[in-house]
Amino acid sequence: MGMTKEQIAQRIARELRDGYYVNLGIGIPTLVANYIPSGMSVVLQSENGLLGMGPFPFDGEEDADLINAGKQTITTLPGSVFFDSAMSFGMIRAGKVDLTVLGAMEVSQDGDIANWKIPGKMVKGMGGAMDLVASARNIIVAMMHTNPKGESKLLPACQLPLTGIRCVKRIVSDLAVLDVHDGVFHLLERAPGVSVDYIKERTAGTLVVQGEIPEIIF
Amino acid sequence: MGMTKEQIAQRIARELRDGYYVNLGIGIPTLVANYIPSGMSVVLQSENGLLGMGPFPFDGEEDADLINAGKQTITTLPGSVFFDSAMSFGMIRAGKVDLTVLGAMEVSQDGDIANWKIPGKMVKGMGGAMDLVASARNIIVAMMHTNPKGESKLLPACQLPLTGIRCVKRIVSDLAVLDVHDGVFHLLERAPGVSVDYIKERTAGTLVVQGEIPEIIF
Amino acid sequence: MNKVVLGADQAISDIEDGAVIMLGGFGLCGIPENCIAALVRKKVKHLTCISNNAGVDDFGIGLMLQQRQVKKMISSYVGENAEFERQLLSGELEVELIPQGTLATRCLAAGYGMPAIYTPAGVGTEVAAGKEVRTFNGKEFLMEMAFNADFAIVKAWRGDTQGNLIFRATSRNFNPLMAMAGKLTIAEVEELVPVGELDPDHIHTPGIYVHRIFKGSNYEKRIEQRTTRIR
Amino acid sequence: MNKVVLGADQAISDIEDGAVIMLGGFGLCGIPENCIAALVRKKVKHLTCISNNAGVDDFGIGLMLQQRQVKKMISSYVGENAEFERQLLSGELEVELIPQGTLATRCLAAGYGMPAIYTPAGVGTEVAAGKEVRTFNGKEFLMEMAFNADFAIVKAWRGDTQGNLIFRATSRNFNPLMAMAGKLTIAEVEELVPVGELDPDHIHTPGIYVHRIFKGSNYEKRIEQRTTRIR
Repeated sequence: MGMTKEQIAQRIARELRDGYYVNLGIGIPTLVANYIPSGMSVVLQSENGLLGMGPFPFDGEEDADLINAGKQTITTLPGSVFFDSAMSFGMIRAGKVDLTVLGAMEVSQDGDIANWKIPGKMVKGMGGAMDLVASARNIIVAMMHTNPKGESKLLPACQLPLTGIRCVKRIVSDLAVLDVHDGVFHLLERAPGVSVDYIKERTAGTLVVQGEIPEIIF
Repeated sequence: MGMTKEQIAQRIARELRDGYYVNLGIGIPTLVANYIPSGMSVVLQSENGLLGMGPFPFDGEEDADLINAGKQTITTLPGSVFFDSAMSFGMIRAGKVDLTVLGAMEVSQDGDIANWKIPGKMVKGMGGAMDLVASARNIIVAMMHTNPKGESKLLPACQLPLTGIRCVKRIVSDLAVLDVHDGVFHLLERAPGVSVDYIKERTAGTLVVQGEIPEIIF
Repeated sequence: MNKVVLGADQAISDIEDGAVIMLGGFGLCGIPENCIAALVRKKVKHLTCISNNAGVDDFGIGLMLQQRQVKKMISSYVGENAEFERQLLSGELEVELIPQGTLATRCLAAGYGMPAIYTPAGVGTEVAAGKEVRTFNGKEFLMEMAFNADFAIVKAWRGDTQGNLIFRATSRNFNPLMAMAGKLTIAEVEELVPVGELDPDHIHTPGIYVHRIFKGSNYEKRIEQRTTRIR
Repeated sequence: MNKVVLGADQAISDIEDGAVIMLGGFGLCGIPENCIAALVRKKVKHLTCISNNAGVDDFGIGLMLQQRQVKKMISSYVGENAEFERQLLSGELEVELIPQGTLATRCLAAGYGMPAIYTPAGVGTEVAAGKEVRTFNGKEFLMEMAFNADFAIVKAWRGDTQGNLIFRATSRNFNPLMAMAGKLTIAEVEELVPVGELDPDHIHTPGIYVHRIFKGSNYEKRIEQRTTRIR
């Protein structure tokens, strides 16, 4: 039931527009790059200092000096630019990146996001996540609607330590596409074969359902 | 009586040390470059975005893209670097420039300096002067001791609009070398043939004279 | 996605009366000559111009001053410019003088999304009037706000069709800073190359900051102070 | 004036116990391998290390952690590092986690003589604890202070004998920022060239920021996540 990670990425890719500069987080967000419509110019920003991230290198052509923010070996594309970390977060902070896609452990109906720390577990650090969520003009969260126990991750208020407040604009989960504004979740689309009631049951925060909710078609 | 502009520059050049990065203002300060001891490595910073300013170009070799802060055509030297104006004033503000030499209309015994504006006259602007005086670790002022009317330009307090406060460390005038600290002028050296009394008479601010004051030898 | 426009007239076509525009350059070095000419042709008026200098009487921003297109200049040094002086004294022109490093850093702040910066420049002077003074480690600083300009117009040496820019020598000056600071940034370049021709390690301004680009023509590159030495 | 030193041991010879040092690099990319090895050899202790990451167990800053040389890490992400985790849990190691953009910008502030900067990163989170929150144009920002580090140790691709540096690809990352931020800056380079060989338009870090430079050797340049695609 619900969308696969690839389908979530595919659905998010429909939010891309020609000329967009996009920062894709680790995990499902990275998969979005595979679904950029051909002919559309989308430039990927990697916050360690690159605009124009290309695909992984061919085996044997890895360059230790050329990695992405996930520390993976990558390649450049024609038009790529390198810069330092201050400029990288400068362009993020100045709102020059059109879209940021990242994962989350929890999102609240106020648009708060928690994705960096679980009390009692070893903390690895926020990396660039706090900068990205606080700065981006447009944030889409790619996430599972519930945790492995079946508990909703779309909450009235986040339980985990926050990464940022009032910043998430849209969520694409395995079950639905939702907007976050005016202090509630708004259901926009259903995953194939998923009913509105099924989504309601798995959304702990206030969910507004207005009119017919279309099913996502792939 | 007193030193020529060239001699003032020559005396200031004795303050240079090997490895210094130096910003020279327009006028007498510019002449200091002619007296850098041979074999000494002194790198000139031009605040419009150059480290390693070279001499004027040969006739016919002027490059419109290569000017100094006085808008004069110049040349580079081996090791020169270009950068933008934010980095230029960044390195100035961070105290990376070892010595700043600039002119002044008035200096006070508190180390205040006025060199950008005369009330009633057309104002041209402060350019980079306010940044330089507020930021430099070490400032030497090159100036005439008196104005054309014979009035002292070393004052208890500046009369003209200020460029910066409590910043001037040393003055090399046509008559003397003086340090500025603890709210008074300290006479260090006399220009050739100039008596201590002659300097005293032409210094409106408090002048401290301790011990024998040596004459500058060229 | 096409950032390449035909020329200066198209590039500045939506700059309307009353706009706040940044113009790169230091003196006459690295100024966007083509766009200035187009602004003069467009006869757009009541402009607020943020530029380190105001050109000379018959070149650079001086050409716009002659046509009385500028309401306010925000500069660090307005130099020798008779028409400028006349308009200032007659009250036709408003001038805000700010320290050069403050000018540069307020551009950087805008380009890096920092609302304000602290600088010691101007503490204790008339520049400090009305500004917050704050002490850090025993030293006083002024709080200065990031610029907020509708348009930035810059001149680069080489650029590619994605808007990546490389500047040459001291014509770099304020250009990359203003390129980052404008809400809409226009770049004119001496050489426009296909994407991929610029070394990614050598690009000064990433194309993300540039919205329109064109190959300028007939660069005069006037020299303000021609100083030479004898062979 | 000679900035060129023989090697890493000489370059770091005056780094004493308790020093605050910045180390460039992102993950294992662009880290000063030679200087880290020399710090391990010198057995200098109680260090505060400002670096985006803490290396892996057997490489990078991880080598210094193994020798218990680090008192405190200031990083944005400390990743998978078992020894790091053990020392943290046992209380041997202190860790301050700060957002990556804040880390970068606090370096920039130090290098540009700005005592503090404002960033929205961390507003409303535990990162904001004890920090000044200030609203500009309706948005909240945290005031973050410039770093104050005794030493910065960076790795560049090419450098000249005056300390001018050029970085390569994404190994640039924090290196030019830390180079500007250190009270004393040490650069190790893959290629050390005579002055005049680097194009003045292509230099990322002007030599004014660099106090010591040497040609490093035996670069391992370990890859943390070797990801490839099939031909």
